Amino acid sequence: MSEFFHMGGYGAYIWSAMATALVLMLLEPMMLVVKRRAVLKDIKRIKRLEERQNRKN
Amino acid sequence: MNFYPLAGKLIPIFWLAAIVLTAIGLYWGFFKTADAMDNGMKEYYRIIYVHVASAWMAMWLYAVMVAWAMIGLIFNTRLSFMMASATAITGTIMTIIALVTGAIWGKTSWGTWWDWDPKLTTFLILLFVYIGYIALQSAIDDTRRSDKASALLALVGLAIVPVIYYAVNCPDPNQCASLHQESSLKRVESNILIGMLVTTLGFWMYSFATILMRARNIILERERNTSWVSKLNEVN
Amino acid sequence: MTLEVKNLQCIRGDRELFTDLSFQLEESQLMMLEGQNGSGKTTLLRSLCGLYLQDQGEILWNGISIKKQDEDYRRELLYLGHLNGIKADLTVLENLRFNATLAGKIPSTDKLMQALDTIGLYAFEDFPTSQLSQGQKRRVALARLLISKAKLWILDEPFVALDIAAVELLQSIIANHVDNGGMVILTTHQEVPLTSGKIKRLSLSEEQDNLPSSAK
Amino acid sequence: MTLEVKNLQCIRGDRELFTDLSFQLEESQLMMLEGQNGSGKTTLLRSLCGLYLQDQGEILWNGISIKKQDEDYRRELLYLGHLNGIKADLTVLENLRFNATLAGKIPSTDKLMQALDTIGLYAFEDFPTSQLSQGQKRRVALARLLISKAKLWILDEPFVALDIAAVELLQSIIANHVDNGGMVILTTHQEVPLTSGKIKRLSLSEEQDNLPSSAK
Amino acid sequence: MMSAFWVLLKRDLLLALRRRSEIFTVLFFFLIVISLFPLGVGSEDATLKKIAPGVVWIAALLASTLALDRLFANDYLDGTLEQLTLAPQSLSVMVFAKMIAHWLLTGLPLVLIAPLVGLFYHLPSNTIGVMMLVLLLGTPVLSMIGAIAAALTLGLRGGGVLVSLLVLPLYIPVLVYGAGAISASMVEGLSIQPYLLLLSAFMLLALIFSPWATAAALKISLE
Amino acid sequence: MMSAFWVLLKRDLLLALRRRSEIFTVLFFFLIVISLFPLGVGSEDATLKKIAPGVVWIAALLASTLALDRLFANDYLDGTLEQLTLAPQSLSVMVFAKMIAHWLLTGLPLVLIAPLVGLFYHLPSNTIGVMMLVLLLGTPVLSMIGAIAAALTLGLRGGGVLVSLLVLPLYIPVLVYGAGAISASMVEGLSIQPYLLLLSAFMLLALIFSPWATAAALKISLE
Ligand code: HEM
Ligand SMILES: Nc1ncnc2c1ncn2[C@@H]1O[C@H](COP(=O)(O)OP(=O)(O)OP(=O)(O)O)[C@@H](O)[C@H]1O
Ligand SMILES: Nc1ncnc2c1ncn2[C@@H]1O[C@H](COP(=O)(O)OP(=O)(O)OP(=O)(O)O)[C@@H](O)[C@H]1O
Ligand SMILES: [Mg+2]
Ligand SMILES: [Mg+2]
Repeated sequence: MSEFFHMGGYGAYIWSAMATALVLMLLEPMMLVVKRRAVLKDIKRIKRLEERQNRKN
Repeated sequence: MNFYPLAGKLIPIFWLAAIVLTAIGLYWGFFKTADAMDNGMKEYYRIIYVHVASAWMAMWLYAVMVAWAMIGLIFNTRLSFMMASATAITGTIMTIIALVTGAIWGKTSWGTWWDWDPKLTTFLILLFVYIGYIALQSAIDDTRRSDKASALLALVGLAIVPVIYYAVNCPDPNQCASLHQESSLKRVESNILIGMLVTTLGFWMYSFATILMRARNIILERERNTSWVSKLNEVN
Repeated sequence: MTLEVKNLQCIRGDRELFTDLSFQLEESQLMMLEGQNGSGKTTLLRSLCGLYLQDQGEILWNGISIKKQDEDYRRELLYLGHLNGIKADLTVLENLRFNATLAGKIPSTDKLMQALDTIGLYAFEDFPTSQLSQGQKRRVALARLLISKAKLWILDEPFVALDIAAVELLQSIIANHVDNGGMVILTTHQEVPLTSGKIKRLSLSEEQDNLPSSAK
Repeated sequence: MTLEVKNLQCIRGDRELFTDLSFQLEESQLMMLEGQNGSGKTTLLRSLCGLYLQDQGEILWNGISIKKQDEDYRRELLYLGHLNGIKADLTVLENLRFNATLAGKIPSTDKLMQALDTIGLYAFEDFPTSQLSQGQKRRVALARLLISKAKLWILDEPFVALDIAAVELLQSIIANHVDNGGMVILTTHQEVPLTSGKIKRLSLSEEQDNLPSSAK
Repeated sequence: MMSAFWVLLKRDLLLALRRRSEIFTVLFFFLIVISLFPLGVGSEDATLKKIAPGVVWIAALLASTLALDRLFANDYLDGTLEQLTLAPQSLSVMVFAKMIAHWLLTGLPLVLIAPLVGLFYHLPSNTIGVMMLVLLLGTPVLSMIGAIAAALTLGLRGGGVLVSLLVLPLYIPVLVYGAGAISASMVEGLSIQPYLLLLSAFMLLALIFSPWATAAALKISLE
Repeated sequence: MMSAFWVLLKRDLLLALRRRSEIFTVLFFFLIVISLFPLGVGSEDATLKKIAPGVVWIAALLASTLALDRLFANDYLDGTLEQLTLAPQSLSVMVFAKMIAHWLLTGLPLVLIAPLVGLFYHLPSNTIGVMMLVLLLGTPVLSMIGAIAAALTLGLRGGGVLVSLLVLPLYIPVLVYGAGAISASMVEGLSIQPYLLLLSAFMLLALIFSPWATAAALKISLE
């Protein structure tokens, strides 16, 4: 097993390349989800405001 | 706006496909291939699976982005502009992955992180073009203007990027007639090729998924005051 | 000649400035556009010039959309906005000559000097406009009215920075233009008696409140 | 506190704008500066601020020349010129806070918001000023008056671009300041009834004609 | 139509002459860039000759970028740009006049000062000739591509840097073949004709497309 | 007094960094400038090492000059500059705040990106260290001298030529010793200490004189 990760001495390079790809490709969707939550929250806020406005009128 | 719910249904499917395909591709690449290539490369050639997949995606997504921008300019459809800007960021990330994994590869096989060879230079420039597009778009507040301005920039890029590619690959026109870049794909063993192609397919699916997610975010953000958004399930 | 506006709608940011705005302007008519600060007067005037693309609706000049005939329409149009549109490093005369030539006619220096004289800039023709006072700069911009052959004048707060004499002068220039079959659309927050032609009034602010929608 | 002007003379280019100009302003006094376009009102006001160095004469604040005490004098001074002095890229609130801090006090956000509310910019606080209309921009600049502690206000055509409601509001702000012992010098070409305090009038245009001397 | 072209060209030149400092800033920048390298690299003849083509072109690129800001920004701020778009003339023609003025003020001076570069870098005289020729062919392309970017970024904050970011990558073909031609002229037996042909082709393309694209960009930005 | 300093510094940074993306814009701008040279000059190892010192300093010069406009011109046009001079604070202090903001936005990013230059140009690691150090010492001087020039040319007609003729050559010593130090660090046995001393001396001089000179120049320009 450790031989597999060792990769004939190139393990550090190979796995850091894989890790770069993995990290970036996980980070991107994570940030998209965070962004989506923020937008939804803002929409809910606007809606709340509108509803209160309507009740007042 | 029936794009929004449709995209919402498609995203999980693309995610599933992306994970499965990438996993198969990498599994194949790591376990079904020899430890060294015919041309003497050692285990480190296995970087190729992410490297080539991301490099190809970077180029393809540029084409996709320009296509969306053009459709937007011609038919003045707002969705196309949104798709264009959603594509740009995924394309940039793919370009960065290609550059970083390429640099790591370079360190193992040439002993240097960076060299000014045409292919690498082209990619660096591609990154600059992507960044320019994104920078212009984020510098403009007014969405109408930023859509159109960045689409026009993409159009200008469409005219000039091929010229840049030509110039970087053939700086000496006296010898350009003999320019013939042989794809090294032909020399590659078929098992490696399978791993590469399947991973690339996985990356395609990943790109679809993230682009659709981003497009949905953009739509929500721009239409947050409309009634159809306030009727969505997500906000109730 | 007529200017016709049909169901115009303009949205800035997330605010709807006006919707379903329609009116018609004939020769020898003057229209006063009214509304409080931020009600969308400038936006409307710029839309009429084609500088801002409305979100919905149509603007027709002689029955044809202004988008389809832009050079013909622009030949009949004179727009004066919040900015004077003069170069600080050029002299008064150079500025006026440039503006006139751009509008399509190459006027004689005599005619230009006469216009400057009328507008109250006699003997200032060789001053760089950077050395003029605020009101004098505005006059340089207004001198274009005197040499223009355009039918439709669109003036956004033309009286700003002018002294009382100049305000009167400008009123008579406008009245004259209307009497000669011209059309004028203007905004102003100042009370000025414009007595000529058939004055139309269009008011923007009643239609809605003045808050950004996020605060509504 | 008094502002005293003695034998002031200003020459711009080859034109003498005014000579031997003297006046005095006490607390609770308002001075209207009158004169046609180009008569030198702005030049005089800028001289009073120390932005333009007069050719002759003296400007004294509490009996001491303003050149010799500039920071002390500037602490008592608020100048609003033809330019609004606001940054287009900052939001309304950021602009106001910056201007206030620069003047020496660090105000609370509540106070700033209240000032914006009074001046008619409620709910606009997060707009970049580039997205405001002409009159709204002017209001951002004027909001400084509401949080200022300066004694002497020098206002160069403050009513420009404001709608009728805002003109009235500004008048009451000025009247209030004068009533509370402040001093105001202002110019305007608009007719506005300023009813408070003891109004002084100073007219620049009678003193001479309005031509550059080369044409005399 | 032509009258608008000429009057605008004349006006832009006049404005620049009134404010000579701007022309000089560009020239000075160019000269500083040119003279910095011999100082760092040392004055070996071979090295100097080797880097001269690249350095000249990069200096030209950067100098041209430096002045892009001015192309439309001032007109935008004082309202003359909106008057231009409202004039009953084709906007592309007027934009073209402005491009030419920009080139006359930033490109042409560089062509004229090229012999000085030759002197600094010990270049043979035929190379100097080639250098002037390719600068003459290439710098207009820089002005024309630059105009598009300047129009797109009109009134945006971060102006200067943003424009450079957009425009410098697009300049690369001109840089590669412009510098290539000068290098080739120093090698016995290499023909520079293909370079010149390519540069002319770029110029032609730019001539056809850039006034149109710039006018479109201006309209988008003014909205 | 200090509050005006901080609030102005904060404002200028805020204006420049209105969005986070603008920091990246500056960094990528440097990257582009840095990668233009190998394209123009060729990418042999020896050549790259030789031009590296010149390249980083030119990038610094360009960035500093491109952003000079932002230093006072915008404030002048929208009237904030006249408000600054009327504030009950020392103008030199405020000017100094603006210089620091300018450096933070144009000089510092370059210092930070220097390691990447090392990577691209195959520089040894001690040279990278030296490069960062001299950039840290030299770029503030560029900002400070630039500020004087910017203040003097503000709204000036014609006369600006003289000013740029006077001020731009003042950049040259900084560039020469800055580039010299980097070159020296690549040569075995050469001490870079004299370079560093000179650069520090320039910085000290600039620190003492430039805020004062700039404030004086501003007052003249505003009259
Ligand atoms: C520092 C950056 C890079 C290094 C060191 C590097 C190195 C390599 C190497 C050694 C190979 C093996 C195949 C061969 O020998 O031809 C390879 C393949 C490949 N590289 Fe890169 N690369 C880098 C960046 C890039 C970039 C930016 C691209 C973008 C196009 C790219 C695209 C490819 C492709 C498509 C292959 C697959 C083989 C082919 O189709 O030619 N590489 N790379
Ligand atoms: N560039 C812009 N981006 C977004 N919104 C804008 C922009 N310019 C103006 N607005 C908004 O549009 C509204 C109308 O502005 P407009 O300039 O048309 O008003 P106006 O009626 O001319 O007011 P004023 O009397 O003050 O000149 C304003 O409330 C302003 O907030
Ligand atoms: N920078 C300058 N250089 C030379 N002369 C100037 C300069 N600025 C203004 N002047 C001249 O000084 C005179 C007075 O200008 P000033 O701006 O003080 O007039 P004003 O009374 O404020 O006029 P307005 O009512 O139009 O604002 C003008 O005639 C102008 O020609
Ligand atoms: Mg308006
Ligand atoms: Mg005035």
